[in-house]
Amino acid sequence: MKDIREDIAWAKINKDVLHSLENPRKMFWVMLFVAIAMVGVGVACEAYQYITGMGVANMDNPHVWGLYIASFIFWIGMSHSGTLLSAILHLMHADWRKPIYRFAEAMTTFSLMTAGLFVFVHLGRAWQVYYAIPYPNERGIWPNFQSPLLWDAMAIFTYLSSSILFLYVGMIPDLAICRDNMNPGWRKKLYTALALGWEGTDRQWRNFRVTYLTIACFLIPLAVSVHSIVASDFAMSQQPGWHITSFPPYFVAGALYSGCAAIITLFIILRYVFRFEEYMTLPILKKIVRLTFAISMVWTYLNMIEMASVWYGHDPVAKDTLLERMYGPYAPFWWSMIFCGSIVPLIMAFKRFQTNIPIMFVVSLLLNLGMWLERWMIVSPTFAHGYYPWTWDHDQWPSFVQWGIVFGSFGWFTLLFMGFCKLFPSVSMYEVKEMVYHRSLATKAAAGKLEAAGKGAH
Amino acid sequence: MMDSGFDRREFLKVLGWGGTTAALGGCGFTSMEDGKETVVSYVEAKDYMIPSISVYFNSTCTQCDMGCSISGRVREGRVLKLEGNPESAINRGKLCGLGQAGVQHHYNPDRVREPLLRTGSKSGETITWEKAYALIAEKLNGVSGEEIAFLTGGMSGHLKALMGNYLDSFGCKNHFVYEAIAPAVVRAANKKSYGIEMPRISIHKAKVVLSFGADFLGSWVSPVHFSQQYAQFRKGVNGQRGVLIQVESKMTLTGANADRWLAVRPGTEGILALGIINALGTATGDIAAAVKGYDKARVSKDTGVSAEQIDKIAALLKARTPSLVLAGSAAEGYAHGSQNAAAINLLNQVLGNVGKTVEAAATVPFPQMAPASGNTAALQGLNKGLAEGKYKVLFNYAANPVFTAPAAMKFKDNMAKAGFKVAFAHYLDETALQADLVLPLDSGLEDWGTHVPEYMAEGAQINIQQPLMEKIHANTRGMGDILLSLVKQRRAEDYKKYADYYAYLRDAFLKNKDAFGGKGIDDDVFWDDTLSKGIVKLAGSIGALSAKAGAAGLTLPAPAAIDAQFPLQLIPSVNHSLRDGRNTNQPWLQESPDPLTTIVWDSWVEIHPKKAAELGIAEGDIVEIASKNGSIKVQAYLFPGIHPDAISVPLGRGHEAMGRYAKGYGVNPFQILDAVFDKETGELAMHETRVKVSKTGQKVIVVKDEGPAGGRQMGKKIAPRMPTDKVDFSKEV
Amino acid sequence: MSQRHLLALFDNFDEAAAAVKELRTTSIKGFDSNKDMIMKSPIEHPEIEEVLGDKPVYVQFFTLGGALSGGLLAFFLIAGAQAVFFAQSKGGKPIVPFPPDFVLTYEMFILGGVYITILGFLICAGLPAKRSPLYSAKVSEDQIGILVKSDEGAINTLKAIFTKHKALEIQEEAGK
Amino acid sequence: MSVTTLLEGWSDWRHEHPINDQPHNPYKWAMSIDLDACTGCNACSVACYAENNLPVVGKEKYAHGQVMHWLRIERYWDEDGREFPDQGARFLPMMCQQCEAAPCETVCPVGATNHTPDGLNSQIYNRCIGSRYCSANCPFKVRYFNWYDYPTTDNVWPAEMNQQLNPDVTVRGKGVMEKCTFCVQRLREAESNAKSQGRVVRDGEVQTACQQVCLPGAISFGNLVDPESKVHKKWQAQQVELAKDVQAKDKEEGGSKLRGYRILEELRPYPSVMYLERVRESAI
Repeated sequence: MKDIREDIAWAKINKDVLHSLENPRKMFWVMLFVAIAMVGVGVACEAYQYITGMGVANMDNPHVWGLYIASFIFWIGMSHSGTLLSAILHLMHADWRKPIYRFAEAMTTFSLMTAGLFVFVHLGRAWQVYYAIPYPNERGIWPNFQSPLLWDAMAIFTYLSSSILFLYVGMIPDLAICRDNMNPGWRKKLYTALALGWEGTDRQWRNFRVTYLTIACFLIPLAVSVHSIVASDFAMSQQPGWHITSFPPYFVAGALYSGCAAIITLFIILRYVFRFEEYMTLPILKKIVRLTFAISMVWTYLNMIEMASVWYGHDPVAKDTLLERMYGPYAPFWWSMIFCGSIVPLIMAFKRFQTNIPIMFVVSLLLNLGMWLERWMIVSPTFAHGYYPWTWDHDQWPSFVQWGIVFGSFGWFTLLFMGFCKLFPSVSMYEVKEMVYHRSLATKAAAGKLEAAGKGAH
Repeated sequence: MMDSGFDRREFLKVLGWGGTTAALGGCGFTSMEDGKETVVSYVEAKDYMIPSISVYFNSTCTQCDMGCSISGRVREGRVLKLEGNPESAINRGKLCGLGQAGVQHHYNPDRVREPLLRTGSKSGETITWEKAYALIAEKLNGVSGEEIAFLTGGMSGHLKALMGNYLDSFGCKNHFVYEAIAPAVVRAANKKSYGIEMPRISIHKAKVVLSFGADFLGSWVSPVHFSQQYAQFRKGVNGQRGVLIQVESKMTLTGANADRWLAVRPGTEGILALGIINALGTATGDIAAAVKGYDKARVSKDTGVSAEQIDKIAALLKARTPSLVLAGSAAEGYAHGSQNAAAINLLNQVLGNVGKTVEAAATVPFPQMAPASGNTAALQGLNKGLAEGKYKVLFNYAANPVFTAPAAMKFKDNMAKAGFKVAFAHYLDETALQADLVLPLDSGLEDWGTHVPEYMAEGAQINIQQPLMEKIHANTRGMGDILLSLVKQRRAEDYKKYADYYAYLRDAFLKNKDAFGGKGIDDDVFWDDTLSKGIVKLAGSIGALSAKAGAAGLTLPAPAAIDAQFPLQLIPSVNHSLRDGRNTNQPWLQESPDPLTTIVWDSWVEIHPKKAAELGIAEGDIVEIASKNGSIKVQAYLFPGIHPDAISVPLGRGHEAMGRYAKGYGVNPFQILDAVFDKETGELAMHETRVKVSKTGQKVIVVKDEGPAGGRQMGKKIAPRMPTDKVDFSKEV
Repeated sequence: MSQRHLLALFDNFDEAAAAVKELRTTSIKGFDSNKDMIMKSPIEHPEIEEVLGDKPVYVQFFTLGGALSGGLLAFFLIAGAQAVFFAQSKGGKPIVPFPPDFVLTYEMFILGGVYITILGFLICAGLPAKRSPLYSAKVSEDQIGILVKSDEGAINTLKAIFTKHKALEIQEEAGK
Repeated sequence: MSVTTLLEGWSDWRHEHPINDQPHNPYKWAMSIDLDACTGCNACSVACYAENNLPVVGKEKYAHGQVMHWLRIERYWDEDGREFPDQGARFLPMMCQQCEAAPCETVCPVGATNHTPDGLNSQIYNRCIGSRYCSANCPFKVRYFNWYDYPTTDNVWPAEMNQQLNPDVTVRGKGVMEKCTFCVQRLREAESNAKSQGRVVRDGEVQTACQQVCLPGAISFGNLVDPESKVHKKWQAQQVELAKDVQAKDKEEGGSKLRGYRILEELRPYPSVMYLERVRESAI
């Protein structure tokens, strides 16, 4: 199991990564078509719902939220891993993040973009959504800043724009590389424009370093705040099963969890598709898997904390709701959430599986399934079993419209991500170079070779 | 006594369509029928018509026969909402849900709009009124009075008088007044016990009300009036809150509000009554003799009511006087219904309530206007005649026997034997569909009329019915106008001075101006005033009340043994808003949940959970209910408020016609009733049908308002309850 | 007296560093090592940049300003909106409630910080930049380039230094 | 300018309602429902349909729980497992409780539901974007969402039926939340009439539709700050205070002998509807 070579020629790095930007294979187009078809399904369902009314989603009067909100949280959560890898690990100088953080950040951006869609899908009058935007308007009415939903909007806007900027800034040196190596064409023009005339001068690098670090510092609290605000949509409400103080950390943990799982999935896919074995090496996979395992245990713990706090909270209603999840109509989903979220990750504890690609692939998918279920189990049971017994509903089952739109959202994400991978280097070239460079320096020093041998001649 | 804090100033706006308004009819004043937005051209608007200001017209509710006075809110010439008229002693400004839905009868999209000749094509061809009248004249030509039959629902007032005159013009005696669910047996029993059919009862004066299946809060006699008495009864006189004990086999709305609800074995109400007389031990003479046999042991064995419960009741009745004992539909619905009712009335008499809480009612001094109250014996009579093919021409008005008559009576087939069938109808209901000629009627809010309520609350009153707005459909006619035209066919001379029914009414009123307290008032003033009041209050004459009917000939059969083949008693329950199904096509009523089961838009069968467990039936199972005379398939609802040996299916649903809101919703239990009749009165014994229940294997989700918690509060203080000894009413306002 | 550019490419980073050091130490007429020398590299070399002498970075001041103004703007915008326009009275809460406003203030604090930092970066790093007269794609691959500008006279001295330090290639701006 | 206005009115902007708040003046509309009088006859519910243009959704949508009745009659049974409910059922008319501190208000992202000066919990249909958060946070679940565009749905208001619609009340389109308004159209009319005559609304001058039809007169409605009003007297007699989450009388030994209570009071929504407990005879 070999890690990334220190003596790898930098030219090769450029060549390999740029290779991933070249004209795609047929499989790409097939995938792309599938993705577009999925989006089509979603769009069709949304159109139907938009015209006919939310009723076709088969929500009912006590039970006013459904899969849209659940998926919204899911996608928001997914976005957190990018920040984790690029920001947190960057501050920790964990150099193994370097080959993989780029696509993680892309994932962050795109899952945020997907989550954003669900806001519109969920609204009863999506065409009036601008009422929720705080701008001086002729109506003289401002949105209600007390509503956690508005905090959401604000937080997500901040997060989305910041992570786009972060992604872009981090990509500038690589864009310059693309510019330098592209034969003339629209792509070259594009990269030239985006590279902003970067030439890697000392001045540029100096400011670049500081900026990158600063934004990383901002992103960490931001990411945490984003998901704790999403959590407060529920924790700030009065409903049993939602009004729980442990929700914000619980949500954040869940977010990182699903994010890491998604990274593993994409890691494996990219590694295979772009033949990035050189860079996305097994030791790196092992590290993420271990990280994911750790987080999964944190999540499990918080899950238990929630139950414990409810249990000792002496609120019969909250208790009732909790039991309803375990034994009520939602029981099958709740238990499969526990299975996927807390049992499956145990596999990751075993060395021999940590680098077993097929198994990790399946596991990562299961984890994400579990995380999606978790979000659903947070939203729905409370409605089905709230404070007021008279209105408990018996048969709220999401209609094909809800399922269709959720399905479509995955297509949408895939679409964006595939586009990105073909347009921008999904592995950060300059940072891989830094990585191997510093490693080589380290080994040299260790070997005590004092004569400045430079780096492997070629 | 009620808080009718309704703003008086509103009532300055209350108007009657004055003499001038009579002209409105023809002059194309309304453009409603060609669907234009402007109902009234404001160029020539009447002075009371101010845009955006509501005016109120007083009239009478025609949703049922209780005769509540309504006051319709009219804006821009459209009636929007019906309120109660505070001046009426009957409803005192209140109006039940059924009454509220009157506007949906008026605006109903499925009303008949043109005269239809239905011979030949099933859909029927549209004809003109002239043609229709000519046709009737032709068919009546050379037909003797005996060969004509007129079937109507309950009738009163001038319409009844005019009707009488019309029938007299043939020397026809065959006026059958039919009501599918009427307290006919109780009327007869009352006649015997008290000397009058419908005495005034004063729930609010009683300290204890013992009701044997009289659903006086839901559907019995005059619920709107009784509900208000009930409210006062609960407040009680000097803080002594009234106690309600309800004895019945299936919990009615009244039972649901009782302090003690006793599930009695079906048909043994009378036995319990005698048992209580026995337990009181105050009876003397033949009464004492009659009840001697009814000791607690036997009574509680027969009725299933525990001995100590009987004692408690007796004790309470002794301790708190006056009390009031009521005999209702649950008691009368058996072959021995009359005896049940008699026994129950006897209890009243023993308790000395007669004259205290049961009083003589005032009656209108015009016998020809007095209500002809319907019953089922009448239908039986008509049916026999039809079966024998006695009638060449059959008129039908305000009755739907094809829907409400038990299939066992074969009414539909017998009706076909009549040569020519005319139906005066608002909708194409089951009966109208069998008619050869269907004549479209004005809605209750478009028509003129007078009504004399059967139950007189205080003093005597005649209710005026006047149009609340212009006709919606140009080609509908008022029943009065139709009758008038028909009478003219016979006696043109006597009636030619009446241009229309309005003229007839006005004239009739002015003739008796003095009697109506209009002595020396100018005609127009008096008339307009009468119309704007909507009620004419009369001195009326108080009938004599007798309280010495003994126990003579009072024999009660022992409870029927369980029939092995048909083990269960079918109780067709009367829903307070759907009743016999004439209002089922009003969506508000379809969607307003049944108070006890909260089920909407469908029928159901109520089964006691214990019984259901025996039969392996769960909520939502489609079960087949089979009697000797047919079967129905309906969803099951587990209902604790019913005797385990009985099941109950609500009446009113299961229409096969009558428009989009009624057709195809639920089942019609009338169809499977056994044709068993009360021995004395010949009334259909509604509760005498025995059935068996079997699962069909299908299952549905019951459409109801109640959630899966099924009326449990899960330990929350949502609808708590206190025993009287824990409450201090004196502190209350 | 006209000036010209030279670009020397090194694949040995230590040599490059040495070259830079020499250029800075030896004083050549018509060449100011502080102004006239730019180093271009495929990755950032803190250690080599040291020898270029300390060049301060000002981005963080933008960050500070951005964050503060963002936060203040947020609070006054929101509180103002709540108080000045149609007051939305919420039972149980004041018209201007602190906790929610603080949440939003916090978000805007970050938003302002990030945006202005980026702005600062572009300004400080002089991006978008005009392309310099001499450039080689190599510097974005695996070689360090040193771009110098000097008078005609100094050109040869500089060349000598570069070649001494094993410059792979020396590009020369076409003479005028 | 915003800053100055902000600072000038600071104390106004900072007081909390209903606690440490000047009471509503001159109006605070409130209700009192006597459950001992209520017979569960549903007349109120139908009257509400008639007055407020509520759509009849039909069997299928009702089955999906998409019914729109603003005022529903709930029927509860005793839970002690007796064979028969031999003390009858318990009926409870449940409509929007017009909470003083309504959980629905704070969460609406666009401020479509607010607390009015006369103590109502108002719903602005035009402002609503249908996030449905208010319903999610309503403990009583008395908010109803327009899942479909009922005015254009078949057989909701077909020709002729639509002529019954009350011109004083908006017909709601799809995607907005709605709920009981205490018949605000009647209140506003009465308030402005009174104002034009330079007085306040007299007790009994204005009635809600449900109160008007209630056969046993179980519903009383009026101005809570008017000491002469029936509602005020009832609340006072029952010792139920609007701005308390625990009533003093409930702390009394063995409980007070009073029937007044408010549902889910402990959640601190401060409901404006007081119920009087149902009573059953202990002698029988």
